[in-house]
Amino acid sequence: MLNVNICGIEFKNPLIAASGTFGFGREYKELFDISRLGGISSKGLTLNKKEGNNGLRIYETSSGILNSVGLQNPGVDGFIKDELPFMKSLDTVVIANLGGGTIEEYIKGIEKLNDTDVDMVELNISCPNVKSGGMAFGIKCADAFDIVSKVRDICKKPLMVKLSPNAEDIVKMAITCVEAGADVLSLVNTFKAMAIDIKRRKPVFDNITAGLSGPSIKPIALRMVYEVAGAVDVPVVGVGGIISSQDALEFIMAGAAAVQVGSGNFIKPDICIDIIDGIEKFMIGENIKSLGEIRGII
Amino acid sequence: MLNVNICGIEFKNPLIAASGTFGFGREYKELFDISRLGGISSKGLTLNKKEGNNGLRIYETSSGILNSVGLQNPGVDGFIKDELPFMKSLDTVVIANLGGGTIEEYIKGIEKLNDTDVDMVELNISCPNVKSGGMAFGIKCADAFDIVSKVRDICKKPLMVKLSPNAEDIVKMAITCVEAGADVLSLVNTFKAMAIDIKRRKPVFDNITAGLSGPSIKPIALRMVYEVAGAVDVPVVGVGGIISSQDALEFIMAGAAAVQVGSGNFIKPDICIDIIDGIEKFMIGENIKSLGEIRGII
Amino acid sequence: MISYHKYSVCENEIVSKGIYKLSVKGSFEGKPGQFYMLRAWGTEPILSRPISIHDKIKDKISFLYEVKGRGTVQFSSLDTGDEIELLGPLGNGFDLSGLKGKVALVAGGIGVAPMFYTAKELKGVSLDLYAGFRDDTYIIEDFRKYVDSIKFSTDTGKSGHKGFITDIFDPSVYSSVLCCGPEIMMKKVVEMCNAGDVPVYISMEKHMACGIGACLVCACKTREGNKRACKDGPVFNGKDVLFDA
Amino acid sequence: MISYHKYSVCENEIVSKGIYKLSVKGSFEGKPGQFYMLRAWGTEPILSRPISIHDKIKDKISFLYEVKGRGTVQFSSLDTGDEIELLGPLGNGFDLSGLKGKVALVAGGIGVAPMFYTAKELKGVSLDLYAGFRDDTYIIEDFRKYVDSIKFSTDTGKSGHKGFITDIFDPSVYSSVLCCGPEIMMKKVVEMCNAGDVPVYISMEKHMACGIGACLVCACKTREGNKRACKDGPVFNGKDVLFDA
Ligand SMILES: Cc1cc2nc3c(=O)[nH]c(=O)nc-3n(C[C@H](O)[C@H](O)[C@H](O)COP(=O)(O)OP(=O)(O)OC[C@H]3O[C@@H](n4cnc5c(N)ncnc54)[C@H](O)[C@@H]3O)c2cc1C
Ligand SMILES: Cc1cc2nc3c(=O)[nH]c(=O)nc-3n(C[C@H](O)[C@H](O)[C@H](O)COP(=O)(O)OP(=O)(O)OC[C@H]3O[C@@H](n4cnc5c(N)ncnc54)[C@H](O)[C@@H]3O)c2cc1C
Ligand SMILES: Cc1cc2nc3c(=O)[nH]c(=O)nc-3n(C[C@H](O)[C@H](O)[C@H](O)COP(=O)(O)O)c2cc1C
Ligand SMILES: Cc1cc2nc3c(=O)[nH]c(=O)nc-3n(C[C@H](O)[C@H](O)[C@H](O)COP(=O)(O)O)c2cc1C
Ligand code: FES
Ligand code: FES
Repeated sequence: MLNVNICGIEFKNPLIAASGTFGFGREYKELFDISRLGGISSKGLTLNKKEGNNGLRIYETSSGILNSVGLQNPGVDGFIKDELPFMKSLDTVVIANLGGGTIEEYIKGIEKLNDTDVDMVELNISCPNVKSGGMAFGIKCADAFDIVSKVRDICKKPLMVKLSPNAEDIVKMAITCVEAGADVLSLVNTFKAMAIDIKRRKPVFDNITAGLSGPSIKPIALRMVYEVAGAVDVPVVGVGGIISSQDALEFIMAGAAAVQVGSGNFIKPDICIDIIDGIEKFMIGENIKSLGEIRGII
Repeated sequence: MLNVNICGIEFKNPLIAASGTFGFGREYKELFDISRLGGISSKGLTLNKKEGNNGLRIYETSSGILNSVGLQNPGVDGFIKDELPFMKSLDTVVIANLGGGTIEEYIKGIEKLNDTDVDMVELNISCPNVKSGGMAFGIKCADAFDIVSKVRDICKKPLMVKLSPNAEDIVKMAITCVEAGADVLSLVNTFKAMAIDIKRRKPVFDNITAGLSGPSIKPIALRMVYEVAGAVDVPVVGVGGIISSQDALEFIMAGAAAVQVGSGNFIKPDICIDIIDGIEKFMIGENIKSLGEIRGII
Repeated sequence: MISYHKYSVCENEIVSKGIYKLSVKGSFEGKPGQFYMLRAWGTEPILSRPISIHDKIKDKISFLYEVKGRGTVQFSSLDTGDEIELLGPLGNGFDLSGLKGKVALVAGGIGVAPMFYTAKELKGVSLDLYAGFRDDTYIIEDFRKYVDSIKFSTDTGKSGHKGFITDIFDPSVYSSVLCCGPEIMMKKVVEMCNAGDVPVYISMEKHMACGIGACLVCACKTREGNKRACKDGPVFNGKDVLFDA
Repeated sequence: MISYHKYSVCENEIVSKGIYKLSVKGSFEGKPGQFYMLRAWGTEPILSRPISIHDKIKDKISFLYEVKGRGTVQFSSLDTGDEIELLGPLGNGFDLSGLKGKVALVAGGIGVAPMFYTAKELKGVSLDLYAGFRDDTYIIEDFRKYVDSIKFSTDTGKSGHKGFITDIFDPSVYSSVLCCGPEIMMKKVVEMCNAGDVPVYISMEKHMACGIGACLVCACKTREGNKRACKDGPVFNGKDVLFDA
């Protein structure tokens, strides 16, 4: 009843743990049965191991959190060797989230992932493009087209492209990514935001800006998902501030095929289970047999 | 100590009541001495009287509110006749916030305001441009340049242009508006966002989307103000989620000459006074003699 | 004069399932049909909640409220001595000055809340209370000493007439009708009164933000254009209101 | 095994100005230097707060905390019977197994919290407590039966040595040092221990989100790269840590 099929891959339910908040699942497995999840998106990977950013990495705002982890990760090889076997031992869809600073890095990362049993690749195009002065790949359509089409050319896995809410025009960006070959879109990544420590008279983060996530961004993320789902023919995965079944259902009614939960995992480690159960309860109460009946219904 | 001068106009302090949340001040005057405010920006005016939107107009989100008032207002003539004399009787800077659906409407509105003793005009370019298919004037730089330069040509008042956070590139938009003749920039207006009533399976608002304001947007608004203040030479007025002196000081340290408080007025009708007092207390505690010492200090 | 202050709760008792009566000590202004914006939290949720004056005696004001969402849930958890912020009195209230002859108070559910203070203050007329409830009735016995008759209904038939209160209400015998309840019920009452040309005044519930008339989020459509429910209302002449439903 | 459950507070008492001791009934796991993520609110603030095990007896666990910001303010307002969520035990804790000879516990301010359970569990060694405070001292008398000596300081000179605890601490006489306190103080202690080649273990305080090792927001810089304070720590070998300050 809760299952969804996204480009041929069967998810037992529409709940996916969002990249960067769930590691590779290992730690959460000690707390609950993570095989109950529809899928897990890995911590954002880069071709080579990264140590991430210096200074404070997390800061709370009203109904939100700012993070500046800076893609600390073991690199694609480390992932394949040390994390993937564990993830594949679970009964859930395994998504490798990939970032990078240059197109070559992305390409090499994809080549390595091609030869694994990863179920799907999620391309994080919010990373600063080191060659174009640090502006993220996901801001301008032309940059996004370039990277997505090159990745698509060689990627043997279903390709989910994760959009940045900082894109100049989210709908055009979505259309562009689909034209470039994206099989699925996920949105949104974090909003560029900041906080200032007025006592120290300095930005809270060494990098000055950081990424905003959590319930505070939900109304904007929902609007973007609604607009994008109406503009493209590929499945759309909704992300941004989802912490309850009500939230998840709003995204589904806005047109999302599935949803991801990020910051919510920090509120309650097994919040995804509560959300899955809540969706099921709603469906029973409203006599809905399949999510298809309400997807995009508004 | 708290005073600021913005294009020749003296504000006794940097606190301005934001457009649309404070009416024309009349109602708040019954509750506290509104002449203690640095300024008041009027309810958004249009050339002709408007009845505004149908259906629900306000909805709460996590640390935010969505509104869909739709510029209900008495029209510029009604304002000049019935509201301006009252506002001018106060000892505070009077700002007329002007919107419109066509350039002609804006121009005619400005012509009428030119002949009054309004202190400053705030141009709201977040209004949907009826001639270009409903996309707001404030999304694309070319549209904004067009309207701001035409208004600048005839406007005899200091011109503050209020930017939309939905602009494709907020920094370019700011630079464009300054090039087009803006004397001051204020930002941000509300974020395009939405909510869904899952029981009714319908958007909460008749218009589907609505404008998000309140503490939830603060980290993004602050980032935008910081980026804009660093990119233009004109004064910048910070708006978005300010509900405490800590918030206001963050905007000032990010480079804002003054700040506006919108949704905060709903939390506590005299919240602006608390903020003014809080800033003063901070300055005394930190031995700051003038706001210039900390403006843009980060 | 509208005032905005912190008070401490002096009583907050459950009077029926999901219905509470909250009292605050102090000397308050306000006439029947006026309301206060209540707040018992910091910054979240952002908006205060509009609640009608249920009763007011020399040194105490009372509110009768139904637990609906997160605001009223928080009210229901208040204990004696806890802080509550009150902004008011707000709105126009019922104009009782011109009423004479036979007057009907027609209430649906929690719409009975403002009717109590109204009944108490309405003098020199003959007064009947009509009150419709879902299942349990509440506080109607308190009206005894202020009204000539009490008629009531329940949707479930638990007590009183089984069905809608409009089933047993005949406006034709009244010189004026005051009404508060769900919009759909008020619409019906207005239609009935209009048919018999009986003046009817209704209290409209619109979502509010400022509560004082500044923000225009509480627009009520009337024949004369949008009116502010918080300032021009909440009481409107039934003949003027254009119902959404 | 890490567990995540709701409990009810059995005690929450003030032990000194701004310092509270909160106890929860239940059978808990955890060794000295490990911590729990505590939460006593719904969804706002989003993050739970990491607090060390202060004491643990058969059917009860205690936390000693200082009121700092909005999370700890909320903890301080908890009454007996109120709900609290606990996720833990988390982190590595102090490795007490290899310790012998003379051991020093060096605490700065609220860093004394984990030291109590440490002192209690640390057997077969000769143990001295060094504790530095700002103005008032707290709970140090509780250590009497578990340590051989207690030395303490206050910045203000209100009691004990006036100045820093590091003024009166000489690592050279110890075979190991366990330390918890402000980063600047731990840095100093590590430098002193390194100079005398004395093994030193420190408990690092990093802001945390998941608390279990998944999100990488709690990175602690070490000679072997970034480590997760919540999982690989919070206790690190003082020689490995690269201090920010
Ligand atoms: C003038 C006036 C007088 C009222 N008098 C009473 C009274 O005496 N007793 C009583 O129980 N209720 C009264 N109400 C309704 C009461 O305001 C709502 O039930 C209450 O605001 C619901 O808040 P919540 O947080 O529990 O619900 P939620 O649904 O969580 O509220 C979400 C938002 O919607 C608003 N809202 C929801 N329902 C209503 C409603 N029916 N009317 C206005 N705003 C609403 C809330 O104020 C809040 O901003 C009155 C409403 C108005 C406008
Ligand atoms: C492993 C570990 C064990 C701890 N043990 C104790 C203890 O036993 N007793 C005690 O009083 N304190 C302890 N702390 C510090 C305690 O976690 C913070 O004082 C507390 O989180 C502050 O929360 P707040 O909401 O009151 O402050 P705020 O400043 O409002 O907190 C804002 C955010 O910053 C985080 N934060 C602020 N200060 C710290 C800090 N020093 N360390 C980590 N995160 C911080 C908060 O968790 C929250 O996410 C420990 C910290 C860690 C990492
Ligand atoms: C601590 C943290 C780390 C994150 N790391 C990544 C990442 O590595 N790759 C990525 O695509 N998104 C990352 N994100 C973004 C989330 O996957 C998600 O898109 C975003 O947080 C919005 O969802 P939420 O509001 O549910 O958290 C991270 C978010 C957080 C809070
Ligand atoms: C109910 C409401 C009505 C508003 N009306 C207007 C308006 O007429 N013109 C305008 O420029 N901005 C309007 N705004 C936007 C505010 O002036 C402000 O830019 C925005 O709310 C962000 O600030 P805040 O987070 O402090 O509310 C309105 C906001 C609200 C909440
Ligand atoms: S609630 Fe603001 S005008 Fe009525
Ligand atoms: S807090 Fe998440 S890894 Fe340490």
